[in-house]
Amino acid sequence: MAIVERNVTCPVDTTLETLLATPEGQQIMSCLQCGTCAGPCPYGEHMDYPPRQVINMLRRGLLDEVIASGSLLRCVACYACMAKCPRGIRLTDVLLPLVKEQTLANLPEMPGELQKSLENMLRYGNPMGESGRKRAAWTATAGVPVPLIAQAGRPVDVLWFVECYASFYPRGQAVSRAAAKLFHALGVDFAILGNDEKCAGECGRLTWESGLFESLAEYNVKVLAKYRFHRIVTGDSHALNAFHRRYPLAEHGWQAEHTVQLLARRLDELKPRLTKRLEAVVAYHDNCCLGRGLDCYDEPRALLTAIPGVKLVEMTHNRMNSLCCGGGGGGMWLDTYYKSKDMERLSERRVKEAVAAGASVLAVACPYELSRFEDAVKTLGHDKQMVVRDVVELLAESLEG
Amino acid sequence: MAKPKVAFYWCASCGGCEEAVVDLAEDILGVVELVDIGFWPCAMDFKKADVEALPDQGIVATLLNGAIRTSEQEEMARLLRRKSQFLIAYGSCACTGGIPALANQFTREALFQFVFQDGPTNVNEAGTRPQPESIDDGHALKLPVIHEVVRSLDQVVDVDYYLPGCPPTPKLTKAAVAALVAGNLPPKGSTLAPDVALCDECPRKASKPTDLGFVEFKRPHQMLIDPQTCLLAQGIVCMGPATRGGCEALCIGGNMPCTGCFGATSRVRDQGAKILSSLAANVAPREDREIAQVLGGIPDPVGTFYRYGLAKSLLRKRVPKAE
Amino acid sequence: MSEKAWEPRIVGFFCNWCTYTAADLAGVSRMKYAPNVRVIRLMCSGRVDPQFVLDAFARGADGVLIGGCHPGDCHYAEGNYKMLRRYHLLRRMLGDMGIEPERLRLEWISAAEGDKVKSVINDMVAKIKALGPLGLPVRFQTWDGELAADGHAGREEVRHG
Amino acid sequence: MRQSMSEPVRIGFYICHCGTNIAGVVDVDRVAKYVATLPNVVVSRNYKYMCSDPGQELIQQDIRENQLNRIVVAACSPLLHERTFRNATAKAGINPFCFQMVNIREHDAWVHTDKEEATTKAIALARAAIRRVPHHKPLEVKQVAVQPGVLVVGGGIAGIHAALTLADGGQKVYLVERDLTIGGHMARFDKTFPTLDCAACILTPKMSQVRAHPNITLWSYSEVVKVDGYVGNYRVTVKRKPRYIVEDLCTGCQECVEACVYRQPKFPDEFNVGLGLRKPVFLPFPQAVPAIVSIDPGTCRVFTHPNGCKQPCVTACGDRKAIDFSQKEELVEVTVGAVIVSTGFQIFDAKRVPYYGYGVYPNVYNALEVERLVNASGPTNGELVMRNGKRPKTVGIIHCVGSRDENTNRWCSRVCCLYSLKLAHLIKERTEAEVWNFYIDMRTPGKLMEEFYNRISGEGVHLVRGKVGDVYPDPADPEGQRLVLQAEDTLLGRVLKFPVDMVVLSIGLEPAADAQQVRRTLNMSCGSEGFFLERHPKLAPVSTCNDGIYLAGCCQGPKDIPDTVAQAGAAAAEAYALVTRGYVEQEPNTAYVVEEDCSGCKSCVPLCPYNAISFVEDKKKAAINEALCKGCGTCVASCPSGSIVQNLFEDQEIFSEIEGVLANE
Repeated sequence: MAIVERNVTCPVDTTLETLLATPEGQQIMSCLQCGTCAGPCPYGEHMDYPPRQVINMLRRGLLDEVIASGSLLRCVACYACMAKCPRGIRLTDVLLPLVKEQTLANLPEMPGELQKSLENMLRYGNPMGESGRKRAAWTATAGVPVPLIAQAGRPVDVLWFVECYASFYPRGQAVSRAAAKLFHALGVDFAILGNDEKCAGECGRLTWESGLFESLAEYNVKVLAKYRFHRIVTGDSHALNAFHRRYPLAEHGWQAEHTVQLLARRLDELKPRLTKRLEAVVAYHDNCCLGRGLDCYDEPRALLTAIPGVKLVEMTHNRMNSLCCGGGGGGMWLDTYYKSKDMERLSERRVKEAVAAGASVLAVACPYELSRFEDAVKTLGHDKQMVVRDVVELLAESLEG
Repeated sequence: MAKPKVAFYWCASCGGCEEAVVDLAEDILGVVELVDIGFWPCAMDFKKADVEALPDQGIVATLLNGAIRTSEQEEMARLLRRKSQFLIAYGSCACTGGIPALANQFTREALFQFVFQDGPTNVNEAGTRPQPESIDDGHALKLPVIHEVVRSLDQVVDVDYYLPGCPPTPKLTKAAVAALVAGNLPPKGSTLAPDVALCDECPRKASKPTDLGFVEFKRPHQMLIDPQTCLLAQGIVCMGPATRGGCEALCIGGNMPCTGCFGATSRVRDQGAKILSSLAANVAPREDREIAQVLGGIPDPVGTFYRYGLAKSLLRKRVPKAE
Repeated sequence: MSEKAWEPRIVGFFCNWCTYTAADLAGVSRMKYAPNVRVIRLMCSGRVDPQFVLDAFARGADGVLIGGCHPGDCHYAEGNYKMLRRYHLLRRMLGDMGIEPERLRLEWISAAEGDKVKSVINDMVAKIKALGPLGLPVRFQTWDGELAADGHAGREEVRHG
Repeated sequence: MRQSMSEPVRIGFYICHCGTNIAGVVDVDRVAKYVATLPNVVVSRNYKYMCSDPGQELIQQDIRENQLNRIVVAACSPLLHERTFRNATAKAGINPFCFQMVNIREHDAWVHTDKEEATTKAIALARAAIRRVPHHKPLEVKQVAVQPGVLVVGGGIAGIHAALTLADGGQKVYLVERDLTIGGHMARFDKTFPTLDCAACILTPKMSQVRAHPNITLWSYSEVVKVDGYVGNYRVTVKRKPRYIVEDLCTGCQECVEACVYRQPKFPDEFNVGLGLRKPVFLPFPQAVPAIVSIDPGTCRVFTHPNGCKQPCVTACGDRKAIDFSQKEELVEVTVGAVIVSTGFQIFDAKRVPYYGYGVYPNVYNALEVERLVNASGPTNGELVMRNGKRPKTVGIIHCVGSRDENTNRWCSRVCCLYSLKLAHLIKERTEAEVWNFYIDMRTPGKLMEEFYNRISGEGVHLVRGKVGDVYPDPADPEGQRLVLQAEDTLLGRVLKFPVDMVVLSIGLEPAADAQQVRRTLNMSCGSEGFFLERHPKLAPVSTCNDGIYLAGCCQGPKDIPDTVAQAGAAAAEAYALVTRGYVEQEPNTAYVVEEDCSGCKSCVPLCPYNAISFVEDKKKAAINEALCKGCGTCVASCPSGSIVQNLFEDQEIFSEIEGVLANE
């Protein structure tokens, strides 16, 4: 059960009015109203209009009611509905973001945090509002050289798209340093865009602000097209998801993959060098974009079990049935809003499952989750018994020397 | 009463057919006794004007060999057609295009480019090409125009009978002349050779297995050929099954495969397609890769299957690349 | 003929048991596809004589589509394999004769695959459109323009293969 | 030209409107007018329904009045009505093979929308036929004898019913069953909807009749490995797998079972879908047919243990000497006139829907397991207890598991809604539990089925319209046994959580694992979902594209027991009609070698899959045995000197068609 079709084919200027005329829209007409989408929706019980009803309201021309209800602000773009849909309806890819965009446009006042991050992304190319000129600053403390592609002056194998959280946010930077260390250990020929890089815009396109996404994507494609490389690699699952679904990869002959996919392909070389025992019970959290979005479940697990001393356990919801951390679809900047509606934080729900599974480490492969889960671990008072680590960090830690 | 007139003429051919007539040896005297040779430029001094002077149908039969690839050959073919009661396509080139028709795999321009310029023995810095009309030292010179397409005789004029072979055997030639003289001819358009494929008279027929299943094709220079066994059984492409008999299996007798000069039987429209169908169907493997590997042993299907018949094949000539 | 834009003409040779039946199924299912293929029914793809393919091209086909049962599923055990082998050599030969090999297509379409009839035909029509007309009859006519027009009366009797 | 008919060709052309099916898209009048201008055409007409009696009479009248000797009808597919029109022409006195059909419905009107293009295509196809028919020659239909005897493959309720029907009619029947006993899935069911009568009570008497019937040879634990020949003459090879028991000597006393070194049953019991245990030597279930034991080499110590076994079973069997550890696989051959395929289905593997927790949470069951759990002869003697030994107080039944879903199987399995209601009733009856049925659409068509639905819903079963989206352990249950079903009640528009003790997954039916193998062995076709394809869904629902092979039961598609039995009866009737008629008519599309043309090159000989071509040594030519030729034409296409001719598909006929479809007129 996988979302096989990744590339979104309906035109970028598709609106709710024109949607039903697209191939994705025709699938919507075939919805059998079974409600399978609502069952796994993490905030389904808080929606006046769960996904099934959104579809039917669209078919009856009653979407204004859905938009006015604000239901779709609760969608965290986790693909849970889409992965299980028996008709293959592209809910998360197409329908829900369009409704959400209209919902936001019709709000009397946008939630503050979201408003701010939107402005930041527009002005600075990252949601935190950091200066674009500091994007590559982390490389100074990387411990290994991190070449800039503009300075390499030659084609490279891997263009590493570092993305915002892994560039600016301290925990993210730690993951970046770990990744750089692993790339060096494996002799990966890589380079980064450095300060020329801007946010890939995933949350925009796939969740709520298509105009912003278009401009960011256009910018990044233009920058990328200046250089020659074999593949784009990123540790940010959201960026990767945007690449696969809406960036013109095929047109440029680009491939894109996640850091864990690259490392897993070279596990034979990596494994003998993972010598330091970690003695940890690890639960891996399948993030939505990499798991349900791109059907990558085995690679991170293969990497984790290659680390000596690691015992892998599974949480109740795993693989395609995984639970979202709550950060997708703009959820990253809606925590205050959710709290005001008395909704449980999804990251806390997830951390409870990890604790119940007996994990001492909650392993992740998406930069949003480090902050969200670490926060939840503290709030729930589990910080004595469990830590949150990126898969890449654990691998780097186990690396010899 | 005057003896009936016959004519011999050659167009695009190697001269082998003329030799075949001479090969009738003393039998040719018998022929001469029965007929007058009215035109035979290869052997006797006749001029075109001599033919033009004859009344229409003044020649009983013309045996014309060679394919038609120039305006001159076309003109002569038309003239002889007009002057002859029976026009006989003599030899593979006249019947089906023959070796000259292999030129139909190329454009005329490509051939000129090679023959007059790119060929390794050429020195032609000025890039001179034959001109149909030119002035040299005040004299106007004319050369025949070379056609884009090489044709069999019947693609230019109406033909009464076909006598195939590269060259036709003396036996068939004699039989044809005898039938002509006796007025004992088959229906118009007939080929004056058996309508059964060569295997029928092949001395190696008995050695052919009933379970061919090709696993490899070889070319004659790649192996020592057993002189007793069916060539197909040895993996050598032999056109015998798709070619008219009547040649007495001369090539097989020389331990070489049939290359198809007698052309297809009357029931077949395209000799190459038919032998292709038979050989390919009998290839042993079932998987794409292995099938391609076995059939790779036939590197030049056009040259192999249409060695004498490209002009008369269904496709006639290679389609040039779009400009 | 109307003045409409050029449309490819494709001759289909469909085996009775699988591909012809699949085309019937496409019809019963009211699938819509390009009208460029003219189907000739044969009992088995093994009956497809390469002469038919060449004759179709020579008479003006821009493409030839052969449909048979899937390997292993032939109603006559292995007629489709015979065709597969011919197809290999025939495509190569067509290439040597300047005819794009894509103009000849062999597809395995089972009796249940009405949708495959549709997709294969649509795809082939699109591909042939991209290649443009083959137009052998017109070429033959153009080539024969180099012959002297005079003299020979029985011109239509002249045989071209 | 060989055998050309001397009289001048006079063609009658008829184009059918098929109501608006054809005429709505194709300009039939224009086609008819165009065809009238073609050479040899004497009559060209269009008519509303050519296949109707007046339509056929129209042709016959024209034949008589206009001395027509060739008929072309442009209408539907020849696979549908060629025979109709051949008969019609024959009745008017001309040879039925001087007829040609043009398919302008399935291949034209139904698949195109542009009238101009569809009409142009119809004209081209009609022209091809008009050019083709002058080459048609009168041919004779051949009759081939049909052997007596029918093979029935698969001994579920479909195969049992078909076999008994035929045997009662006096036909010899060979019934082949892949398992140790006949009975199939039905033998495992408890009650059957909608009447709630006991499955065993209605099935086991029929199983006994099979055992006792003098006309039935039952080969259980056997498989059909090869089928050669053709309609009326199928040579079948059956593999009899070793069960290490001599069938004729075993009395079914089960003393060996008693004596086995394994004192207690230890191994998962296949008949009880792994919910019960058996010994290495066992009887599948008490009413098994044949009622003999079997030894499982996978668990018997004689096979698994390096030191072997003391074999107390052999001692217990004593003079009966029914145990034979050296038994080998055996091949038997039989010739039959017809074959009925009733190989059944397999249940959908619920693990393929990972979020329902089947195989993860012990309290999640599939429906077949529950059938065994509520069955009085099941592993719990009909007591509905879960793996943890407890009786459920709340049960959730999820419909459509693996069905109607692009991620798994697209089709509706037809029986699940009804068996889910049945199970809801049985569970309530046995445990008084609260039962929640989660459905997408409640599908209960058929006689007495809606009444059954009404009855069950009146019994207090909760029916929730909405499919469960998530199943997980209830965090509120300290023992972690209870499961939460999270689903949207779509009629409320609200996502709700339903805590239950037990989950039942109503899995759909899918093609049996060996369906593809069976299909190849018998040269049948499959639909895209893998069920065997009937020749026509309405007009030939139990026939296949391979003459003399018929379908019954769920191998053709999911269906309930009444429909299965009805279909089995129909298949038996078809087979019976064929075998008792004693002959079949063969399409005269065979090939022949023209002896004077053949060079004896032998290229064709190995190409024939039926060994119909031989090289005749004294003539040094090839010859085709017409009785063996099936008319594929492969040899014709491959004859390098054009010396083989296929009736109905002569080279000249096909060249004419090519000419016709491509002509620019």
